[in-house]
Amino acid sequence: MERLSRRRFLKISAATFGAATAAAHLPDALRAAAAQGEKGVRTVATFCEMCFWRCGGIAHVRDGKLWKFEGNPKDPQSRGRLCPRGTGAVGAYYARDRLQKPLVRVGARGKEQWKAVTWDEALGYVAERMQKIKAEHGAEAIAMFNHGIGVRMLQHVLKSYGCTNFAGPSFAQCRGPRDVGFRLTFGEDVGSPERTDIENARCLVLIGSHLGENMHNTQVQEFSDAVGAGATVIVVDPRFSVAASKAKYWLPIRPGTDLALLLAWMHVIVTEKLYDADYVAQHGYGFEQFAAYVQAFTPEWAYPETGIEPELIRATAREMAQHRPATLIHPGRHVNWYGDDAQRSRGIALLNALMGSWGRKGGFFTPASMDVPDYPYPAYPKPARPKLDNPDKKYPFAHEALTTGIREATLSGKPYPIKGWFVYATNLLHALPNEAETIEAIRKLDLLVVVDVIPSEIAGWADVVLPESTYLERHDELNVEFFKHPFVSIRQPVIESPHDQKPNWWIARELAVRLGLERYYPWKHIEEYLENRVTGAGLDFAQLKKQGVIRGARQPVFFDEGVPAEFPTPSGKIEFYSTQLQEHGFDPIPRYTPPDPGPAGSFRLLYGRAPMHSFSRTQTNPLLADLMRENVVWLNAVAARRLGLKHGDWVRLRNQDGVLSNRVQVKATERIRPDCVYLVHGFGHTAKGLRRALGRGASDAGLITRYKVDPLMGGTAMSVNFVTLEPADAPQEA
Amino acid sequence: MTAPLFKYGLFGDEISLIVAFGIGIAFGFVLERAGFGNARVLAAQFYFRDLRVLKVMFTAIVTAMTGVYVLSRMGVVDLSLVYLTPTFLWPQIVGGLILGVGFVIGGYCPGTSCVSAATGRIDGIVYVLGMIFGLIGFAEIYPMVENFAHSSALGQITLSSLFKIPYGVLVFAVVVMAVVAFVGAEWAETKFGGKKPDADSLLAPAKTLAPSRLLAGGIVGLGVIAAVSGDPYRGPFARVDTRELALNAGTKADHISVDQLADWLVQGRNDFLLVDVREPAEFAAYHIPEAINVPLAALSPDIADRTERIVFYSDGSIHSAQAWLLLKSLGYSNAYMLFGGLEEWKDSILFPRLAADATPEQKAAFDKRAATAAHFGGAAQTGVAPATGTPTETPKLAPPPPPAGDGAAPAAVKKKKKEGC
Amino acid sequence: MTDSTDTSHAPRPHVNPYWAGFALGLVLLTSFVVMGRGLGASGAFSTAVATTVHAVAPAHAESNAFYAGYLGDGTTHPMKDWLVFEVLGVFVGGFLSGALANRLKFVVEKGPRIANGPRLAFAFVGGALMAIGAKFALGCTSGQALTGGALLNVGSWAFMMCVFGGAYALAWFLRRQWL
Amino acid sequence: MSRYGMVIDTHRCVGCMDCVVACKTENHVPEGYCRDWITEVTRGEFPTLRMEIRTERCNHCDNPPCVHCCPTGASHVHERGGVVLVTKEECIGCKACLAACPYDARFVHPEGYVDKCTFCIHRVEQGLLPACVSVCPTHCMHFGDLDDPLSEVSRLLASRAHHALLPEAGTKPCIYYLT
Amino acid sequence: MIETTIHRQNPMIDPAFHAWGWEIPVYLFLGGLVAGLMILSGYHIIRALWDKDRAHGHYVTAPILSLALLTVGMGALFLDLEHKLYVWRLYLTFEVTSPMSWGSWILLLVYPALAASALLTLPQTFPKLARRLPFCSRCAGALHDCPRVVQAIGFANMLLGVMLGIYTGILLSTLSARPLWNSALLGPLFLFSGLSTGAATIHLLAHVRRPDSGSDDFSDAVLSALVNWLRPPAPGHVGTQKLEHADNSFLTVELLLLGLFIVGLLSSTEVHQRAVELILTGPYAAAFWVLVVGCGIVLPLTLQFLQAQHRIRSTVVPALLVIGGSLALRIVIVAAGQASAWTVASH
Repeated sequence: MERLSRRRFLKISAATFGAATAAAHLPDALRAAAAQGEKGVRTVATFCEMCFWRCGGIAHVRDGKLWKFEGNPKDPQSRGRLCPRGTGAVGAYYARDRLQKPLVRVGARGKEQWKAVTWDEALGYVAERMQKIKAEHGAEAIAMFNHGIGVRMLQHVLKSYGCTNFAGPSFAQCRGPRDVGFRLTFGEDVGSPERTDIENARCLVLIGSHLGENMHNTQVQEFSDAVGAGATVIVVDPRFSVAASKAKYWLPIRPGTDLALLLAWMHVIVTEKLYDADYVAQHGYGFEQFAAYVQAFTPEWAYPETGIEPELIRATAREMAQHRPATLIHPGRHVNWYGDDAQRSRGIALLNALMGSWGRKGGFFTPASMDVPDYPYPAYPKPARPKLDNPDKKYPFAHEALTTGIREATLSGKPYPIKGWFVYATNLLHALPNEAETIEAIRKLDLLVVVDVIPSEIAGWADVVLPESTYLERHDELNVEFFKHPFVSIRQPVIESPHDQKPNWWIARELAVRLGLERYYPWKHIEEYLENRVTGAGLDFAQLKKQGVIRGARQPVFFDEGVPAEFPTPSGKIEFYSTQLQEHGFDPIPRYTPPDPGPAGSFRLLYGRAPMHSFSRTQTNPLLADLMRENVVWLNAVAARRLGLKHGDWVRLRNQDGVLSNRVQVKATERIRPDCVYLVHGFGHTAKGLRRALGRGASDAGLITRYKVDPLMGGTAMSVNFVTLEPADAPQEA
Repeated sequence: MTAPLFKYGLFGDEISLIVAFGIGIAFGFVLERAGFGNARVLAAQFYFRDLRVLKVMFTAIVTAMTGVYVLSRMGVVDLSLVYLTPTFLWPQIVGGLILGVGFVIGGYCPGTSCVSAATGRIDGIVYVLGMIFGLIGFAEIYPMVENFAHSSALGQITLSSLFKIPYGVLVFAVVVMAVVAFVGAEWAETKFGGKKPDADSLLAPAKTLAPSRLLAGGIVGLGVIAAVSGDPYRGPFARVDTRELALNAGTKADHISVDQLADWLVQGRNDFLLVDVREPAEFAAYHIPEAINVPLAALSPDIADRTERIVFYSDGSIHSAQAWLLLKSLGYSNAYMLFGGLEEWKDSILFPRLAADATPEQKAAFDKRAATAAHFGGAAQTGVAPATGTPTETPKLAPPPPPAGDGAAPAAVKKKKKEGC
Repeated sequence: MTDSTDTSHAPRPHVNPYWAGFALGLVLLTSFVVMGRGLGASGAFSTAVATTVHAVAPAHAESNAFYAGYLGDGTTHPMKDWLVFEVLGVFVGGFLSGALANRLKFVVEKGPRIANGPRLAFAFVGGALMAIGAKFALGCTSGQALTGGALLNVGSWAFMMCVFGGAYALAWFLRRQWL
Repeated sequence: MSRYGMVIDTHRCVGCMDCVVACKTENHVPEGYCRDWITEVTRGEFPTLRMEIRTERCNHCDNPPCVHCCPTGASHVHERGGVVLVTKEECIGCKACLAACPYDARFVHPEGYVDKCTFCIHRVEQGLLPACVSVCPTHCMHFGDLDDPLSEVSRLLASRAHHALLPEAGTKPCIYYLT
Repeated sequence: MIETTIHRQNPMIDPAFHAWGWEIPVYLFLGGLVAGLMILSGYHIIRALWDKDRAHGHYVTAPILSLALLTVGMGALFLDLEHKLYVWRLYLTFEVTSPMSWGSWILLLVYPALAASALLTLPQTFPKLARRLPFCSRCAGALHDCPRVVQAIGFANMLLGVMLGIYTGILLSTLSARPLWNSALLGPLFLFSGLSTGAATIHLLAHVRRPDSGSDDFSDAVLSALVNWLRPPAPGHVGTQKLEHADNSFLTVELLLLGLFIVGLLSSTEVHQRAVELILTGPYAAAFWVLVVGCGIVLPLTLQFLQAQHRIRSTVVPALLVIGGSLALRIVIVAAGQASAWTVASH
């Protein structure tokens, strides 16, 4: 009710404001004109691709020039407001460093020497090489790495061709451990967009998750709403993040000891009987064993591990319990940190289970989606050999393909050789740990095709680079998400591509034609495809095109609203004790292992995101680069003084394996623990084509030469690298 | 206050420039008074007509040398903080020769040319212009001569340490040498310059005690004292405010308890420097985590910033107290001792005990200590079983029974498309 | 209306060299005590030249190791240097002393047997040589001989001997200039 | 009289700079410049810290020193809502207003005239909110008439603790930050 | 411990405010100098009416020199403008609250006043030119025949000089965002600094002689040219002594005002204390104490005092020092003022 009254308050005041300004000064006719839009301004509704959240937006074109991109109020994800990257869409279009023409490599791999060719030549070349690989090694020898919605079209042609190895860094390098941990506990993933009901949470616990800097639009909007509504925020982070500045409790934990804290919290909640007893009794499985197990993990035990005072651990545990079930321990997103990630995520899931927040308001909702039928394609040929990323189920709980598994197979040639890579919109050299290993794998290839918008580092190693239109210039697959409100949204071109870039669907289709796979393409233009699907769902295509989004009827999303409390685990319940894990020889209840302290005198390298940048691909966007031209290395102010460094000094980072970073400025700050340093990911570009970003800031990815593999699901933990700082010369400004 | 004042932070960089201006005025004034603004006076040196240059320079050298020696022995100046230009022998020999040639050709050296230019000597002005030209030329050839300019580096070294002659003896020798040189100079002046020694000359008829003879006598006297006084480069000389010490000792403001230190270490705080003042071997055998080893004998006045929080410890209290006293007296405002030293650390932190009649609060606090002990590699010493088990081992738990009901296969996980990170 | 020959405006004699030396020694000692460093002169000119070159041709100055050494790390203005201000003081002090002793005079100091032109040419050449020598030796008569001499610095004494050596060796050839 | 102002909830703001991007696209602010910006102020020492994040811009002061010092009248107070604006055709680029503004809110546009936040008066006149306010994903910014006691901004100020920037500079700023 | 991060990189603003380079200090210096010259020459124009014998030659060049210097100063100001083609906008309006607007109108009046006094002195300064321009000579003659007009011109020069001199300081002091400038004393300070500079300049003019000729040696000729140009005037030269006295009193007042300026800021708010610390002990301290106070005021004051006492020979050095110090004062005040900010305390 509180929330409703706030809304109404806003409405009232907005109306008051309108009366004060417009009504007082403008005749009604003029106001109407203003509402209808300025003269010479054309608007197109589409959705964003600055990240995968895919917020609906409305592009404004004034006098034939792209002017601005605003949120689509009808869209449930953007709720009419975009994040800075979304708003900076215009910069993606105007960026001078875009790929302009298809390129075929002329020099050695990695030297970035190209010949510009026609699309016909480029695609002909790719098709010819693919046929050769298929003839020699089979179609499965072509693998694909991908990111973003645009991949669906390219996957279609490759699946038609007989390929089977498709992987995105989004699993093994990102949210995989979380989904596995939750799946093992609740039987279901957290999903993307997350099924977290942040806006109704009364207590929000963020463990290493830096909402606000990590700019997933709806989540940040809801986070602000929750903060505005007075929810208690508890942030566990070695760094005083933006979220920590909103928190009632900031726990500057020793990196790598989160599971000790989680166990101590659960100890307090179980021993003080603060958990939701009814919920646990009704839905829990193996709680007695769990309760007996956590007895040992007192806050006093956790204290020397985590460095967090026992009383603070107790106080925060009680605070959480006080607000349950509207206590949300956020599962996080990029959680590949220390190698115990899936088990740690399971710990988070269990803590949520104790709070009874799964399926409850202010906790986790049950997402719903619109029922949009697939396009009636002919069946794909069955691949001759199975996927090779996870041979013999080495990682038994990996439920998606592992990028690093494909990389390993490419290197070893086992179980069968991989000879071709398609890389779509992911800068693998910055995304996968240990660049050298990726480069080594690339050297084994007969064909590397990169489809991208900018000449990223991975493009520098490609045999063929295919320039894709940006999302503002193309159609794409429909966006049919599982979300609080079911909806369908459409991407459609706002403006022509400035050069010879092509949309992914066109590239895919043309490639299919050259591979003799035309029968998989009953449609000529993607609009036919989209119309087929939309009409198949009983929706009005013209309306979708006009509004950009069509919302379905709101469905129940909480247990209280009638969603059945189902848990697709082996026991059908929330598994406090996991028999699956036990069967595979893992700990049925998470076990804490102390982290490796690293070499003396070095700092653990932590990394994260900035709100205005997406990975390593927005640094060429003039609007966004203006907000953050390069990253800085966060270093505790006292540690800096000890090293004789001042705020703003230039340094290079050297990791435990001797890799030296590009120069970067020191941010000497109280906002980070003394035993770690922090970099925003995505900087330190080395690709010559990225003129705006070249040599600016340091690349954390380059320093991540070591990684620990999660034994449950094959995720690669990357916060296990240590660096020292060396003074560097300041750059000469041109 | 100990000198050099600037090095001891009496004033900052900016004020030092104003001081430089003042010293420069005095320097220029004295040079001009000495007649060094006149090239003819300077050049006369090389024809034995007028040996003012030698007299002035050597008087200045012996004055400053004995002065700084005496002040340093008195503990007013820390000579080790007075900048000593590093020696590059061959470049300096070659440079000296070139400079000497330039001196006799041009008639000035850089300092004196400034004075001569300031008093209107046109040749002095032209000389300065020539110097600027020379600098530009040198910059252009610098890449070629850079290696030579950095060759035969001996580091910051005094004649005393080079020849292994005691510093004081050397001071005395230089003083004697200077006086002999003065006498020789006066003799030369009478012979070549046709000058008659004036009343204030060392060679004048010994009617009265001329002031310059007094001066010479005084400096020779200081030289004698120096010869028997030893090395001015000695350990730091410091003063202690006893009242402040007494106050500190009274309030224990100078102590850090082992519990506090343990908390700091566990919480990963680094806003202090933990210094183990025992011998390296003892340090190697065991030390508190994060500690650095600075044996008492090696303690120097520049181990850290003077505002840095420093905690000393040794086995007991005596050595750390000595270290503390030394640093405190050197102006370290934030030096502390670990109360009870390593013994207390072992007793309370590594191997804590719980009294049999402990109150519940004490018991709760003890749990924390016991865990901390384990963290630091120790173990709680008590008959009472600690509340904590051995949680790092794999739990040996019987799996729970299969869930009640028919255990029907649950609904399949809904297939959702996932992308992105 | 030219120079007055008024006796009150006659130049005063130079002071006794021993007392001048003693005063100079005290100035040097003051510098040690207050600043922890000695006197100098040539470094100031190096800084001034480097700064000027940097203003005119920044790229050239930054690429030259010699200039770059005097330009610092860019955090403060290179002219904000101890020696620069000291030498500024030397000019002022020299002028004051000259004024008070009636020794201010636009004149070329030279021997009677040489014309102004050659004398000035010699001064120019001498200055240029002096600069090069001082840069090799890391200091001039003030910075090395005087300061280092008082601190018994090895390099300074070697330098001092060579200065006198070099000068005396060449003095005979240049006697026309001075005698 | 209406008096436009902003009330910004620092609790909600995450410093994402969406407001900056929106302003740049809406108003064609040239690359390398911004009319609004984010300031983060952290107080305390590790681990006891607090931080205020603010989105800042021209405060459209009631007592605008930039307007007082303008020699041509280019800087002026707009009739509507007391918004401080610059008429670029009248600006000579003397930069007095830059020096007069304690918030450093103004800059010289590459075309030579002084530029700054306009409260998006062109949008406000159409009944729209300023671009920054309209895009903010955290809804931390509120725009309206400070003189109208019923307006949202007035109500927020009446109900919550707040501060303005540098009120001691005497400029009477019209942007308030809720704390 | 307060950490402030401002995510803004506007040129001239960040990381520290630095909108004004060398142009403004040079303009303020030349403006002040011209103000001083106008007051002095205005005074002498009036004095000359009563006491024909006291019409000193070296004052007569001041108006023409002023015209030239002011034009150079205006040139510097013009160079500083970012929107140069719109400079005429200054004269389409008069903004009561803007010292810059006042200044531009004052300057508009200064030029005719200077031109009038230049015309008045033309026959003395450039007799040859005056002979070629009979009209000007006639006008000058006519003017000299009307003492009231001459008096008016003198008064106008003095009045406008005072206004111009004060304006150069007030221009800064009204920019309230830079606390170092928040002192009404900047106006009088710059006025007296301008007066001392003006006196020093006239002093310098008094030394200008034609080079001696007759030496056959080239270098001797060059030298004698140089030496004679800078040769000290004969002792007891009537004008220069008066100028020394005047200059000394101006310098004394300037020093007093500078002291009051500092004391005033030091006894103000913390923001102002921090601001004045910039020149007292902060990054501008060396330049302030050594160049402005030491070489620019104290040293010439001492030298001129000694000269007046006949303890040392009179030279142009004090005059040159005063001129240099006056420029240094403007440079330091403008630079340090831009570095001072209100945000120091509150952020």
